[in-house]
Amino acid sequence: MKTNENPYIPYNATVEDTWFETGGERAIKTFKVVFDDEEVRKNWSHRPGQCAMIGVLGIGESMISISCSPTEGDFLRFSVMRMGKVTQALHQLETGDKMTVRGPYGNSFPLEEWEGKQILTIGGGIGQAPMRPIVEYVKANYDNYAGLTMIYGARTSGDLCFKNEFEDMAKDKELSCHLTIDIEEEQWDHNVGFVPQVLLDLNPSPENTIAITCGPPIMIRFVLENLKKLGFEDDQIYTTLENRMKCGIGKCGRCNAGGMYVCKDGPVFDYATLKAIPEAFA
Amino acid sequence: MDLEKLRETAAEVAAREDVKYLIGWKKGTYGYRVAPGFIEDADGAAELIFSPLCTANLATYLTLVEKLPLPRGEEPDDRKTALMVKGCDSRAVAQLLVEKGIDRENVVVIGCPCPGMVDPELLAEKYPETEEPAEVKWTDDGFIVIRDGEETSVSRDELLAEKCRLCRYPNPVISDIMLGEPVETWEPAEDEGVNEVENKDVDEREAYWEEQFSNCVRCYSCRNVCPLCYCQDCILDRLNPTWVNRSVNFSENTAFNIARAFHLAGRCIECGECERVCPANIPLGKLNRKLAREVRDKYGFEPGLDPEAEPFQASYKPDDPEDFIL
Amino acid sequence: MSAMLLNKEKWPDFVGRLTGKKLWAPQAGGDGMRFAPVAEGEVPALDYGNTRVPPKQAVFPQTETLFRFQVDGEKVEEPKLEEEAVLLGVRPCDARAMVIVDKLFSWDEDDPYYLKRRELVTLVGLACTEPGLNCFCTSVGGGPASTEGLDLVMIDLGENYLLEAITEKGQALLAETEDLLEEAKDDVAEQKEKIINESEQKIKRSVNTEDIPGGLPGLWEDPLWQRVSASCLGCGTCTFLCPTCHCFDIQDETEGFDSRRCRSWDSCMFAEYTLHTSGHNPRPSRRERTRNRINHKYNYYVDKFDVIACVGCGRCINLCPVNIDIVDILKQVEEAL
Amino acid sequence: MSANNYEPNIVAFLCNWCSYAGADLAGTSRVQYPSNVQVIRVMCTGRVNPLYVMNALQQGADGVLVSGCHPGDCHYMEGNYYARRRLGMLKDLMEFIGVDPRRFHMSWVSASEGHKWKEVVEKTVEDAREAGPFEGFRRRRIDW
Repeated sequence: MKTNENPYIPYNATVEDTWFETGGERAIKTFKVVFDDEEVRKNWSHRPGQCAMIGVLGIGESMISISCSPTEGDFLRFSVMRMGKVTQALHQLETGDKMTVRGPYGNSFPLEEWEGKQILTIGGGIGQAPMRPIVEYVKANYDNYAGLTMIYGARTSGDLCFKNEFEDMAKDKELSCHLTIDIEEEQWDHNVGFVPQVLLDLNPSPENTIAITCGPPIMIRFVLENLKKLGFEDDQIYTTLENRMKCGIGKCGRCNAGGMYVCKDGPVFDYATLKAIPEAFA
Repeated sequence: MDLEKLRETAAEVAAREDVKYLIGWKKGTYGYRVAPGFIEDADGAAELIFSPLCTANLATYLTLVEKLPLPRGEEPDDRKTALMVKGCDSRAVAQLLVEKGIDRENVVVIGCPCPGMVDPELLAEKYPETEEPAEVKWTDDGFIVIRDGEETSVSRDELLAEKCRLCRYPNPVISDIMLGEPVETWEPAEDEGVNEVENKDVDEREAYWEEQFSNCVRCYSCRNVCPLCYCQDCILDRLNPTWVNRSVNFSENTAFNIARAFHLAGRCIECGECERVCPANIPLGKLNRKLAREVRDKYGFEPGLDPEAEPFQASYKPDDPEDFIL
Repeated sequence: MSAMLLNKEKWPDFVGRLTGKKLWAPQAGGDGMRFAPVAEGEVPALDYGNTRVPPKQAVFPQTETLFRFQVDGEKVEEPKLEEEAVLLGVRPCDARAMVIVDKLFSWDEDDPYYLKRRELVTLVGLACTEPGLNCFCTSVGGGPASTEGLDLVMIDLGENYLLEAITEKGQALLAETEDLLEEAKDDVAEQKEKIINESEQKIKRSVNTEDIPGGLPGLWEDPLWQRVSASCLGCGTCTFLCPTCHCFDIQDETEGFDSRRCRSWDSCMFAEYTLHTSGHNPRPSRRERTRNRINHKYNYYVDKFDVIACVGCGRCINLCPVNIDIVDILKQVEEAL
Repeated sequence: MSANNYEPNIVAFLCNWCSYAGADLAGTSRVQYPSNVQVIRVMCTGRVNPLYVMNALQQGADGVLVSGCHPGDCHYMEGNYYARRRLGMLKDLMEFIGVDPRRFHMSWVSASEGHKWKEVVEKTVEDAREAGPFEGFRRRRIDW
């Protein structure tokens, strides 16, 4: 298309591969996307935690987390839940179809700052999407981190995303992976129970650890409560916010939580900052 | 009307255990302005007024209440809402009852017989608004405008609002408490505004409305102020499917205005609020009154009179006119 | 050549000189005064209070096409913005508003559409000699003869307009019309000051805004928000008519094979504005939305750009259907501090 | 397009049980009628939201026709009675805002009335042709 002189004009990209993570009315579909333009592909760089505006021309755009780490290769991954007009249109895309991408937007997880520390990710449902790039990034740089723990839960085993990766994860000796579902199921040999409870049972030491959480608001609330119980300090806890967005560049006005624009000052916030924003948990 | 009596009654109602608050009119922040007042206790009732400036139809607040999810363990507040109504406003309440938009048990209707309101724009044009509070009062045959300590008598015809000239029901059609004696009804004037447009030919009408609708800024105040526009999920907000595009141009503005007017066909109680609040001064009332006139003349139906009636668009008569059918 | 006099009789000639540029001026319409493009050969009169809709639409149109495209994405066409425009008779508050909004549109990432239009526009201001009933510009850092944002300011001296160039664009305009102007005499400065002083005296409404930006965060849960928003209808009048409100919505519109992505003004007072697809709304009621509107203008904007995003034009007060009065709200905020 | 070779674009909403079958009958009986009609089948005229008519005009129709069962014959007992009320109101409103009344018609055509269908279509097309291309509030390509 063209280079990014005009921030409102998206890049064209092609769906290289796509598959369903979950089924049902609110299905989640993952897209592996490659830019059409060689130059864009070369110049594009994103960091774990950032988002991009993806869309279908003629329908519209939505802000979606980039669910892959730049360490994985020259492509982007998005996991999209079928909710509204744009996501419905995205779900109709198949391999080889075109979509548009602009971004990357927002700040990112300060992964360099966290070097030498234990990383603990706590995800729920589609909230695992922004956690996945952290996991992948740390996996690619195990030497720089003291360890990696992942807690991930969903309502049922069918609602878990990225299932095809669990097997490899289980083999990974350096990754401690804890999966959970809300209600007991047959042939499920992982945890059963809500994510905050699993966290409490796991009882990770707060020492030299960074905890990152994302998921439904109610889960985040109890996870934060339990992290405090475990002795985590405010600056050891990170989360990502989301709000309705249109422009992605801090102009259209709607994504503010208090005085912060989620698209520019977020989506990644540490708990200390978040506590000062009155609207953050609204 | 006796203001003392009004305040006394309002204080009694507002103090009732089963009443959440009372909605009435109070003096605004400057000039002629009158603002809706939400009175929660007997003391607050002293603020209330009823004057020819109380044009606002407060029935809109009955359906404007936001039902938010309650914090765990909290009971919903299902106490009643008390509401002061003029004749036209009471028809909105009746129509809401017809549509089951509200529960009769949940409202206390305080009826105020209405001798007719002044037109705020006409008033401000003739007697410019001041920063200091100003007032208008009824006299036997007109109004007194009180501003800057000066009193001016004005004849009724000079300032009477258009909707009041056309009014058929100045006395509340339903009420639990009636304040004062019913006023004598007057012969409704001929609706010149609608006639004028009707008498144009098709092309002139198109040009007329094109000019009007092009001014629309789509602030949706006409929709929001309307006591009978209370859909939780308005078709105009819908994106999937998109009925009316968000872009503001003549085509979409017309679509919006057709949809709004049509959704009020056989429901509009002609309180004139849409026209009053429009920042672009679009004569929206003409659209509604035109439809109301057709409904009255062709189908013999008037909305908002009988709470037990069938809604116009959800009923039919086998002998409805069908002269337009090929 | 900074202060010049233009005889009012020569006003039509002055307007006639501004050919080749799109002219905007306040004009009477069905909806009261509004800024609209001037038809060829027409001479706008300048004796008006203020327009209902602010002139922001000249630089930030209510609906603006971002680009046109074919649905396959192969052909994307951007608008070519190159027509120069002159806005005549802009009130100082509205010009100041543009300066305030500039800060946002050039913050971090530039907004090419807005900034391009700003670059192409020349603002010819008219100082207020008869401020409106609800003007309170002096309370928020402006004034009836503020020149901030203007390229050229005109002051009504009775028989003449006093023209003062503020920027190079204004200078150029004066140079183009030099033969119509007279050099101002020395006593003009005195006359001007007197007029401005008188005008300032006529502004009746005021509020002390000094402590408001710092105080608002502490009033987050104050009952005052419930009180002032109880009667709000949730319409967009206050925001659409506000010269500093700049929020927008982006939508794709397809008509046959013709598609475009466009942005239209949006209002923080609409429920739909922040509504998530899931049905969750972070600002679920009019109380939060009113609070956000005031906070955005008097708190968030001050934090980010060090200026109050309200110019005291009084439009939202004049036209609010239910008498929600921002001066009154600010006074209540003051009291609650 | 010159006035001579202007062919109006008609959108017709036909009820599944009567008018659609009637149009079908016209076809199978080789009744010739103008080809300007784009038929949209709905289950009942009562299902025709008046906004469909508005939307059709917005999107480039020059005329709209709604056709259903005769009163009393509705497959759903009373759908066409509701439609008659609503669309009658709509016709009044459209006329009032300056849409030529010749652009919108409603008719009752039963499954056996292939010939009536032809007449209705001819009348609708003729009227729309007389009224000329609809410019009114049709969506237009915006010049930036």
